[in-house]
Amino acid sequence: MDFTFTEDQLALRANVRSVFMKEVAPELLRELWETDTGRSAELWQLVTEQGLTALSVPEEYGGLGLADIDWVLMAQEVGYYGLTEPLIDTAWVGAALIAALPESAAAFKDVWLARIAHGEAKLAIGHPLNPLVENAHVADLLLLNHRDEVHAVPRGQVTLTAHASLDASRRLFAVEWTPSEATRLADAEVGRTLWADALNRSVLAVAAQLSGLVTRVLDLAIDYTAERKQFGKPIGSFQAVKHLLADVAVELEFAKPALLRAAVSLANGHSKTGLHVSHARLALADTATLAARHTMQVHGAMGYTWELDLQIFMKRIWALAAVWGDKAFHLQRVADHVLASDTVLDPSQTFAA
Amino acid sequence: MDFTFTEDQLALRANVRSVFMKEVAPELLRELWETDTGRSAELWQLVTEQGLTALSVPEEYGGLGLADIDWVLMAQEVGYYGLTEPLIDTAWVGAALIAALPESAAAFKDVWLARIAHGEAKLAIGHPLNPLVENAHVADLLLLNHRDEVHAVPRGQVTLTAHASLDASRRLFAVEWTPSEATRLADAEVGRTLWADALNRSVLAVAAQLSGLVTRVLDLAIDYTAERKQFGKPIGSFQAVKHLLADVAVELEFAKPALLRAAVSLANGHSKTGLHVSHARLALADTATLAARHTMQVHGAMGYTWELDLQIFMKRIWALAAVWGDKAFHLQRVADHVLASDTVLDPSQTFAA
Amino acid sequence: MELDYTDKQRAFRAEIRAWLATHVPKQPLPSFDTEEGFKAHREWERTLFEGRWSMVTWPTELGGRGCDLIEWLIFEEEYWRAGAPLRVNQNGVFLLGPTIMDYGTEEQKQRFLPRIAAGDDIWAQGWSEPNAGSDMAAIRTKAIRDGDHYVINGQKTWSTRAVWADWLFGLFRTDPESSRHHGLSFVLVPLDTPGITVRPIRQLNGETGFAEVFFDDVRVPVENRLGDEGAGWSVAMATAGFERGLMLRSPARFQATAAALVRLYQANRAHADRDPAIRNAVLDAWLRAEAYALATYRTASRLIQGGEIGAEASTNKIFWSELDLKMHDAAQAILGAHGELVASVPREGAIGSWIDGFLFAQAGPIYAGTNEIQRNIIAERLLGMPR
Amino acid sequence: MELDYTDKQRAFRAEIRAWLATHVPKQPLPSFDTEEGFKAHREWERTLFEGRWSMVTWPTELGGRGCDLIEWLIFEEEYWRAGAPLRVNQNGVFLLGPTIMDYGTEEQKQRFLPRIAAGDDIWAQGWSEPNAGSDMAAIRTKAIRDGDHYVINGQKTWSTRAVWADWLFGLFRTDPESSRHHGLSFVLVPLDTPGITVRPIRQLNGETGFAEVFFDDVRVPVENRLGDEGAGWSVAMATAGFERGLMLRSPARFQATAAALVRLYQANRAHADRDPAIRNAVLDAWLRAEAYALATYRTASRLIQGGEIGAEASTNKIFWSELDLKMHDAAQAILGAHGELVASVPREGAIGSWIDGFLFAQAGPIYAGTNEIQRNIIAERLLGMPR
Repeated sequence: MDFTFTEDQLALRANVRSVFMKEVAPELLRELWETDTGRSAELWQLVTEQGLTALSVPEEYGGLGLADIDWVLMAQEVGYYGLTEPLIDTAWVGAALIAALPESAAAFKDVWLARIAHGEAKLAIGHPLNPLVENAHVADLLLLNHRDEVHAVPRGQVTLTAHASLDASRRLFAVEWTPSEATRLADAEVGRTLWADALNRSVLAVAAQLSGLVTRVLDLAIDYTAERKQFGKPIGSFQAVKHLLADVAVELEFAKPALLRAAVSLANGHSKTGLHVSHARLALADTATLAARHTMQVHGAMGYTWELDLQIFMKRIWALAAVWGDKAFHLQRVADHVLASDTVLDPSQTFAA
Repeated sequence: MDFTFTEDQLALRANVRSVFMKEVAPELLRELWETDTGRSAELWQLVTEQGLTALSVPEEYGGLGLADIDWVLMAQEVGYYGLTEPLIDTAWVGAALIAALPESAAAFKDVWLARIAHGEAKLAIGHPLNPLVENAHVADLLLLNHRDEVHAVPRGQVTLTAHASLDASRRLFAVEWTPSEATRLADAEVGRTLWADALNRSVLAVAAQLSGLVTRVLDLAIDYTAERKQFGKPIGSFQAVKHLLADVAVELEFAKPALLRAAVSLANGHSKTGLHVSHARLALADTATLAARHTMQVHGAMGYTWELDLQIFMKRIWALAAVWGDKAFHLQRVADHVLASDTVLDPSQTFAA
Repeated sequence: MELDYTDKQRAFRAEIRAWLATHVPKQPLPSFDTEEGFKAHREWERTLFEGRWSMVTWPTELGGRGCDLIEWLIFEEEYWRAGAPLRVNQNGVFLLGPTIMDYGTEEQKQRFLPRIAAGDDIWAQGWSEPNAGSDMAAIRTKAIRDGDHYVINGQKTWSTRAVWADWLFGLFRTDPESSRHHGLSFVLVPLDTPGITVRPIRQLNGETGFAEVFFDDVRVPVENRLGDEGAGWSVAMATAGFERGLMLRSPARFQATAAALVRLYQANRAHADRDPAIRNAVLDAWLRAEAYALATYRTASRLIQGGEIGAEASTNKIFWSELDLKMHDAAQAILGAHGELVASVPREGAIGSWIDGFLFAQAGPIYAGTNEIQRNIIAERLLGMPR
Repeated sequence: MELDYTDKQRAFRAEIRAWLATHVPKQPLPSFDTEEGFKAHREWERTLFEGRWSMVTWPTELGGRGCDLIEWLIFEEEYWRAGAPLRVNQNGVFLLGPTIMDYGTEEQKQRFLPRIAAGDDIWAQGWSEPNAGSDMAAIRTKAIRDGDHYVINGQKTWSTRAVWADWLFGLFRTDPESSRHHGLSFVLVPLDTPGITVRPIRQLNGETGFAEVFFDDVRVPVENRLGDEGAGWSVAMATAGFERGLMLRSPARFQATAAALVRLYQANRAHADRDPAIRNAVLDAWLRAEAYALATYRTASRLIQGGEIGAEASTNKIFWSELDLKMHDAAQAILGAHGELVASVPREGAIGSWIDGFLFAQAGPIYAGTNEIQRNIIAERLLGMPR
């Protein structure tokens, strides 16, 4: 029983953090808002060079074979810095889904896992829980759910219609396509398991990004309230301002361990993975919406401006709050466990399968 | 359109307030906790002398014939001072129920309305919404609901089993009795209307008492936080303490007008009386539970003691929070209106029938 | 206590309802934070004025109807019921106009009021400064007397409407030696005066409802001062006072949103009821909008009876701003994964402008005095707690 | 990151589970705030000690098992799962004992620890004073040196267990010229010393879990001082420190309540689901109890790895106290009109002790440092905001 990270894991995070801090600046995010694709070849090059595209590709395909827990650390940084590239869908969720494909797809795996590892392919993922597909416009390949089957479709074979999100970094598309024998990689029976796994992984990724986003808006608010003066002193010294941010810090403190447990459960195929992932997702969505509100409040009118970077991260929080399943969906997964007649509920069950 | 009280109404309230302030002291309430009946002949005498027992008895029966809106003022004072006597059930709800009985009960009305007006009778009211009957042990007469029929049963003909409430002022009883022709005053068809009215009036009375209770706990908290010093200044000067009480004041400010509208609607037989009464009840129960929590919080550990009078009024708040219908019951009445397909919802409907 | 309308009030309601039915634009106007939209809204103000509906509480000689506050509330209910355009003229009609009536000279009244009424002059606010937000008495922008002019130097910010408006009213420090709320004067400034630079402030939604206004040796005639020199604070307090605050945030707006929320819920009930708490949130929002209306009628009654203004401005501010957040949170919960899609996407037309409203609602607890400041005021003035 | 138990930990769980199954009293003991209940709980402490379960984290030579914090959490889970009695001995076992191990002389260790372990001495806390509550450094009760004794004069309050306890530990001002957290010493006082008057404080529920303790020329030998003279504040901070705070409020207690809440909901679902928000409240409470457990395991891991104690004591305090309120609010909502009925009424047996728990939960945000103070600490120490 050990809830701590290894030194290797922390070193990897420190490295990515220092690169993102330099290269994924708010000014760049704003510039990308104004571009057609909203995506940057330079940033993709950067994450490739950092080895992030190879992170969870199995070693036999040229990757590093790291697990979901390492990705949680990365996704927190993606959230904190607001990285725009389709790294998570490609190199974590997509790579894991492809790696888990049945033997019949061996040739497909060979090709695409290697491409992913080398940063030569971007993926987009379409699932009925999301009405639209993010990043479909820059994806080389779309992994699509058709009645639980797994299909892989090159972008050239789909028709896209763009839809604007309140977060200008998110590029969303309605996707029209035709399922066929040629595109199908797994039938519904196999697909159900694969998609359940991809769903949990995507939800975990959202929760991890939200965790990073909460830290980001807190950091912005702490800095602002230390500098901004009213009535002759920094507004951060007023009790009401302190308590608004302390409330966020408390919630985050108790959401993060749920995130870590969810990652470990997912990596280990724990029988309660769905419950644990939904727990993390619910806790972090609540924490993040509270964080957006409270950090905006302590910024006063400045928080409502386009100029302040706070808006970049608040909008991401609001957008992610209902991605990959809304509150109702995840709460139902919790209810299905907690209220089931055969569930054992007592204090000894926290880590029990 | 006028939301203000007449000078007569305000004068009546001022008078009752000054009497209660002197005669219904917290020390007396504590003494009564320790007595068998929990009730005081002297207090009953007092409210009779003040004319309160005659307040809404029709003039032809020797009463003052005042309306529900006057009673709201009185019930707020009952709540504020924590009056223990069965005044409301006797002289407001009970008297109104009896006054509305059909002609067939004329003789009964003659006798009992006069007794009520003269303070010679106490009533208790039994309704399926409440599992127990308050004050049954001191009531001369019990008005009981039996499948929507109205029955009047002298105390001698019922069997009582006492149950303790967390509020030692409240004396609650399971009542065993046998309905008969002799006890029935109205059949189910007539009774349904009478009981609907009695229900709304009782709910309104609860809401009005809660309004008074909120003011009481706020007053106690304001006094305490002005006197109590920590870190060299009154704790009432700390922003966190101020905001806890300001939150309560805001909620009360917007609950009170709903209370007044409900009283007017009830008095006028407005078609939306049930909606308006439930609105007042929901708003004041929420306000009161918030008030209990926040006023206790600003009292610090003192708020948790038996010694401080705060407990008297907090416990009354908690006890009243589910009397005469819980939140689910009242919210359903709101839903029945708001979500009905033929309800017109637009800003011009606030006072529309 | 009489909670019913008089026949006169009913007739008034019928009249405005009939007028609105034939005059409200069929298509919503573009946002008045754009040049085109500002023009369209100014036109609408002129249409209102022609019908004598632009400021019903103003005296008849100024083109108003001399309405009391109850009639004003009725007007607002019908206005919001009809989905009529937002009031680009509100600074002039609700804030400056009544202030001029109370503090202006006869000449000032003649000069300014008719043009406000007609929508000929649209006014911007000039209260806040970069270091005078919640702490408004920290104002530093100077208006120094030079003969029969004031020379203004400094900067205002969060100036609503200033991007396209004609005039600005605000507080300036006319006594450079003074501090806090002493030595301030209330001055009216044409925004086309040389030396003024208006820099729009983009908001969360990308539009520019506010601006920074920079003053560089801006000369304004002394007769543009409202009230006595050095007495600006009390004039401003009157402007910001409750009665006008009530008019700016009339309950009808929130009741209209609450009704729209109920409709949104009903249209999506199968989906929304998967989270059983949503029904409660919708009902609670509706009840709160109703409570806000009741409280406003109650205050209006008190004022008509000659009552004094209390801390209602502060309790109102907290209540409506939190209600607005609650309503939009509930809408987002109902919309779920569709909540992030902006209304400008044609296919999402059914979603309406909930996301715009959601973004706008975020500002509620902040502007016009943050809710923290309002809670301080309530604690100190309404509850009498120590400062 | 390895979130599974070792075989040794599993074996430990099995051992304590088996022992509890045969030893936990079949009938709940009377409240330890009564004389009879206090005696019964002291007996239970002796039973625990005989099984070497009274303080599993203590060294084996003192009758403990040298357990680490993970094993401690396992012990607590089983303890609460079994519905074993509350720990009347907790001040001694969790607070004073470890403090003596760190700060006591060899003689003090010999003298006090075995008697704590065995439940022979039950300890009361003596921190707060009437004017030193949230502001503990305002302590005024004096302990003035007189030869080889301290002479204590003053008053302590909110002294837990003091009504029936044998000893009291607390902070006293040994330097009468000092102020704030200087000049204080940590002194151990037998409660039967002449000059001590203990006055029980009745709580909301009518019971007396606290007391005021009055000191009138109470003479205590100097060797009863723990740590150096004048260094009492840092000794007390260690006592109040996180690791022991964690032990006082182990997650298992809240998980047990959450599980009971789920059962209460399931047993009353037809009734409870009339308010659709109740299901969400129950699930949220359950998730939060789970989160509290996870956070505690995480902190325990950090500490075992040599990590430093952070602001967890404050975040924990806020989280568990608000969770406890939420859980009891949800229970009251489920119970509806039956919620006010006290558990002592036999017919209401099915309701259990929810109303008792509800009353007790009210104290959570207040004692051991109000949540307002905790939020200040979090803002200043965890977030680095200005004081």
